[in-house]
Amino acid sequence: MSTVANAGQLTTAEPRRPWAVSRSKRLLGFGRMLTFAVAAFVATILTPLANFDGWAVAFLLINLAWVIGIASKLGAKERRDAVLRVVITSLAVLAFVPWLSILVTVILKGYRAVYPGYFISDMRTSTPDDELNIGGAGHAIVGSLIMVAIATVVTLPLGILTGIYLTEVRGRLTFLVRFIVQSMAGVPSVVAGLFIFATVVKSMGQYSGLAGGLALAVLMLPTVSRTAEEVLKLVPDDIRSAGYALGARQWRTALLVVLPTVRAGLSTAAILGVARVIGETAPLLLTSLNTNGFVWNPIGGTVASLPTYIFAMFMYGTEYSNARAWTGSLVLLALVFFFFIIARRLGNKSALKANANRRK
Amino acid sequence: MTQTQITTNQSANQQNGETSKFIGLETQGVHAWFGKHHALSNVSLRFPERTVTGLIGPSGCGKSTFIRLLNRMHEFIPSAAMAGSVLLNGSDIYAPEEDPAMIRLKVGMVFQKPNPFPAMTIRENVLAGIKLAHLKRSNHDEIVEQCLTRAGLWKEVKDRLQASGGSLSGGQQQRLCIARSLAVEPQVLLMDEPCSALDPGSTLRIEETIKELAEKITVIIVTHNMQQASRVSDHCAFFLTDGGPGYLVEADATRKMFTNPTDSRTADYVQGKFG
Amino acid sequence: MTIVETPEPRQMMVVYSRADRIFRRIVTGGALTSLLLLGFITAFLVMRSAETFRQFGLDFITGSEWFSAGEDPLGGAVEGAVEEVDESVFSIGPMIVGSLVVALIAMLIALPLSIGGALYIEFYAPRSIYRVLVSLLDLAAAIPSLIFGLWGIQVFTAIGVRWATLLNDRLSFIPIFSVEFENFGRSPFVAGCVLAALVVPITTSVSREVYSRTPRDLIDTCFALGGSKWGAIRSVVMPYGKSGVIAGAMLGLGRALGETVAIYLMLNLVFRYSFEILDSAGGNVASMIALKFGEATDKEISALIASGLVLFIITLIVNMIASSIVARTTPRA
Amino acid sequence: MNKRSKRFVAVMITAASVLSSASIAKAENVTGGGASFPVQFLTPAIAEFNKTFGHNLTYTSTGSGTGKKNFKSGTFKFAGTDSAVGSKDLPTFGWTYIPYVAGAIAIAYRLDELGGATLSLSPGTINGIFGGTVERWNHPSIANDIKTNPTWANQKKKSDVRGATALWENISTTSAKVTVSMLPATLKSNKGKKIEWYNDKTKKVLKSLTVGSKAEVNMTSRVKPTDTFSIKVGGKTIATFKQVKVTLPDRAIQVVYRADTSGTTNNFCQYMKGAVNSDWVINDAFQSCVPGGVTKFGSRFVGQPQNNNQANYIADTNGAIGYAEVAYVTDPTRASKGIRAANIRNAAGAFVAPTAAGYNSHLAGGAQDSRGLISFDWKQTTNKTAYSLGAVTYGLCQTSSDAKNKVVAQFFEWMLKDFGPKNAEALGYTPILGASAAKGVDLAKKCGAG
Repeated sequence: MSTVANAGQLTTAEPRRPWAVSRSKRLLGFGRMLTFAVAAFVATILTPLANFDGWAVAFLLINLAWVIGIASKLGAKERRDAVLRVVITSLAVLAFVPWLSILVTVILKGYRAVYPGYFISDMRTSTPDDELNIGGAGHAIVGSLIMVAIATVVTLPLGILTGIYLTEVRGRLTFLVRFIVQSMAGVPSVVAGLFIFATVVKSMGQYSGLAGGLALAVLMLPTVSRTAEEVLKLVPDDIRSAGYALGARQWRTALLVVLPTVRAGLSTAAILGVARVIGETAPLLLTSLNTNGFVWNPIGGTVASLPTYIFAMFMYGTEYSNARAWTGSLVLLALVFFFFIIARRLGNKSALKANANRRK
Repeated sequence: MTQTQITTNQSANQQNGETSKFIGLETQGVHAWFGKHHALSNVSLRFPERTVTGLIGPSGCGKSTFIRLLNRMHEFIPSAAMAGSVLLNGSDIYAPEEDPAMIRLKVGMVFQKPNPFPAMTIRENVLAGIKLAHLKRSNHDEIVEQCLTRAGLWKEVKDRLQASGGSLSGGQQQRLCIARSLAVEPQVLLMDEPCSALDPGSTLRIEETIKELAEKITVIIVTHNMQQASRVSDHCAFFLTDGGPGYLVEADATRKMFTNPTDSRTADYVQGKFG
Repeated sequence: MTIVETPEPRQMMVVYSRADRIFRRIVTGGALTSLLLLGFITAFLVMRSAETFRQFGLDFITGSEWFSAGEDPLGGAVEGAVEEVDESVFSIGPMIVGSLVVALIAMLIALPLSIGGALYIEFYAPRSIYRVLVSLLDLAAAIPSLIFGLWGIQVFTAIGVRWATLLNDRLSFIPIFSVEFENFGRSPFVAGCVLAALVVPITTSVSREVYSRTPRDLIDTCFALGGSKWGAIRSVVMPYGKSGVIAGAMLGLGRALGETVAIYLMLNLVFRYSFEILDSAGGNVASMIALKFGEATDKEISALIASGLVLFIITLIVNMIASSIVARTTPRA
Repeated sequence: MNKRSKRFVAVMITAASVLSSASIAKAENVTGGGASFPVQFLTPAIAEFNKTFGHNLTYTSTGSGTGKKNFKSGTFKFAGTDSAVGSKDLPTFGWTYIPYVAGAIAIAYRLDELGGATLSLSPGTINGIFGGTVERWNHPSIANDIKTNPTWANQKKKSDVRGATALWENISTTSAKVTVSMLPATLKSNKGKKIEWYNDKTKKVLKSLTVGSKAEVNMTSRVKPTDTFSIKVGGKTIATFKQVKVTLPDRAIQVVYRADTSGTTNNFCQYMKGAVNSDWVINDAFQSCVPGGVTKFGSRFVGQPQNNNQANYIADTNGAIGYAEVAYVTDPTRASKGIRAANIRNAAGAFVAPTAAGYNSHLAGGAQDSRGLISFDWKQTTNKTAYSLGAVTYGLCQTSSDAKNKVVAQFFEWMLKDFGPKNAEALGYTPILGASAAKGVDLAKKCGAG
């Protein structure tokens, strides 16, 4: 048959993307957006809308108006699709704007007081109002890390044990434990602070890094337990069965097969917990307070931390102290991001990834 | 229904290691339940030593349930129950004093989907059973080579024993799982549709491996595939269900089952008239 | 065919060896620690607030006055100043209502944004930036609330006041948009906006997660039947993800109710029931605790802990609802 | 050890040696905290003290109440408080008060329509504003205060002589006092030059002085409301004063109070009760100290947590008024936004600005008991220079013999003798001087004395 013969001759086919948007169409779209942007700018001058937020609203409204306008040429289905597209895109932009604004603000306001000494010096002999190249937040960074380390050391074993309980042991209290762990995620941070203040601080007779770390642990435990459970749940039952079928006891299977499989995932759990609590302020104001100098001893009295440092700098209320507060925020945010990126990379490396995907 | 027996023509043979003498594996009037659901009814079977027994039958007839009863994997399903007895070397593995971990050490299992331990290397995977069951072995290198060779994988992986078990192809992974089961020197190896997730090429390799294994140990394999059953097994047992619990229709030498079965349903099934 | 008597099933219990039993006991102990911890926290809150509840009873929750009589202030600089009759009154009605009002405002703003954001990321965003958006979203969820507070007071208030003014200009005929005094800076509305910014990443993250689990073949089926994106989203994605979105919203609500620092910086606390959301008068339990703690007398501390207990119970209820929704609707694998 | 880990170890060793050299042997870590009122004085004081003596003192502003409780429990080695220790917080060990610094509390406001002119308020008007009965800026009582104390405003934007400033005070409707103050460097470079009070209309020099070693000099003269006056140093004008006609706008008054409980509020309420209207209640919470409470005023009264937010809010809001420690009001950033501190009429009938001198004059009229506590006398009917609104803040220290307590003793003594007199005023506070200071030093010496 001739058609078959022709098909056979097509040995060098050009790859084509018939569904791709053409260059001219893209340019047209870009030009349209530019026009709308200018129109929105004009609108901010002529109407009560003002500033960037006003401009954004005007821009979105114009977009919407245009879509509804051209939509009259389309069928009902296309019209709905087009309007939905603009509405959803607008909502998404609005959802992302505050957080981008925060990022920009923290960087713009925070870079002022950054200098190498900021990370290694303390405020023992300098005031928040000194020139920005004097003093630093080294003590606060160290304090935060110490307290977070304490929280991790306390939480990680408990969280992992809880995770193992919920997935491997599955005792009679499984439902209750899961429920309580989820409920604990809702303990307001100030309440956790009050609790540790009344128990640990009162009984030790002093504020301390340990107390701060324990307050953070209360807040971190639910995150770690839940993530640990989620991660352990991802381990296919085959793997456990294989362990048992080799004549292994449950504890050896859990410790030697299941846990190593999710090592990366558990590290992620811990890091997510750390990222969650490293910025907590309210509980630390009640448990570890603040100090001007480096404190390495977690039971030796008040300890500075980044959040309390930021808070104190902000409350000091001068131009320079405010700049220091923002720089502290920048460092804090950088730390959170750092932990997050580590968690991400570990998560990606996770041996379970393949299994998890296969399941989908 | 008459009780079917497969009689062994070989005497119990000596096994290596500290495990007790292998006399044989047989079930007597075994039933299985999942909660209220009666899944398997009254199966009595004796497995000849150093042979391959294929368990065949349509889906849902209780083959997998049955095979999991043989090394006490059945009990991991909550609400599971059973009746009857499974005799390993003459003693009931469900007797209260029996330690399931010890049973499983003697009766190994290979699963439907290859499941090497993802966090371990190929070498560690092979040695996993020894580590997990806390066995004392000093000749690790030897065991690795021997088991991988028996599983037909040694040539392919000998240069990358430190690679992750997950880096192998599906067929290789399944052979790795077989090697892993062999390392603890089981007397019986259960295989629950070991090739159903594999391509035809890999399936062929595994089947060769199974045949070689049967020279030393007893293999029981569940399979959906008639050709596979006829290719690898020495004996066959045919299971069926009429909507109620699964039961054993007949068991005999494979050749007889495929050429001249006693029961007409067996004939229909092996000829592909239903299933 | 001989009928075989079916024997009685032999119930099977997984028998554990001694080592396994020890292992299970250790693990159970670890898990029970969380239970105990929560128990301790609750017991502590109940014990320390008993004095307050004994004295004020239900009035503590419904009343709207907070007066702490100080302990002989410096005015009388005489040795051994005279103890006066303690006239302290503690009650937090407006703070509870205020917490709910601000949290509701936050959720009303956050919910559409979250759903929009989640749908955009899952179904509209170019694949090339999908991963970036997901990472950004997760990062946003981890920004400490202190930074939201700083941003709120130094950046957002100006914008929020403009919006509030606009709303008040156009909509003051609706009671909740009317104000007694044209002063919008520390109103529940502005604070609610900042709280919304704080909650959006959390709820978006949860919603996106649920949407991403919508079975792909269902969506494809929808397209294959000639459905539009709108149709696919409306008839497959939204119903499938509804419970997840609700659960995410509840989680966000719990977070919004318990938020301390951001509200501490953003809201004017007034002990009066007020529903005029543009008026600079609102309430919030958590930030009230922080505001009053510094100079609190012993009796006042008991009252503050009682407030903590009330807040705890409220967030607990919200979280319970959230987790029961999640438990009921998690797609089974 | 690979190259990278070697470098890491090297960095750690360097860091460790830097840290250990910073903490000199015998350096004591001493933790204290409490009142937030003196923070802007204490923070630089502690930094300077740590620098000079090599110790590591820390003060955290937690509020006086928490400070006292923590002092009692021993959690804080020393504490700061703006109020006396209540019976429930009395420590069981030996301890003492130390008055170490005071500060005037300014009635701070921003009203752009005044064009930078300073408002003068009588106690009655203040009572009206903070008690909620005076609701708008053009209220007759405010207008009346201005009439009795005409507003003279400095017309010159910037002084021609760097570091020299002039302040105008009305003594009566026909006479005024001008205070010229100069920074040390300015004083040095202008030594021997003439300071002149020049009437621009009549072209006459009213008063003349020579720059000597005094940083602050006063001149008093009779003035006519219609004239314009220049203050010159060496012929260069540093300020031009003119009586301005103030038209009070019909603008709502926004009262800004401290939302958190605080000693500043407590002292403000003491002033209101003692000097203005006995209906006021002394309390740490403003809501509780206004007669009848502020709830009924809704959002017309706005609370702000902490001094700085309160001051920021006033600085950002035209028509706002509040009270705050002077340091937060005179801060250049806020001042440039238009926040001003009002003059307050004292018991002797004079309108006085919130300066260290004014508050010290008020304190001098009070009494000090054996514990060191200074009581206020609100009825100093002859003391024309007194500015009555402010707070004295006290240190609390343990008397038991202990190295840390001795450091605390050293710290307070040093502040009273050295740091306070030199720096308090520049930091916006009022140093404790004279007999009170001597008493303070005596008390400080008790710390750690055993």
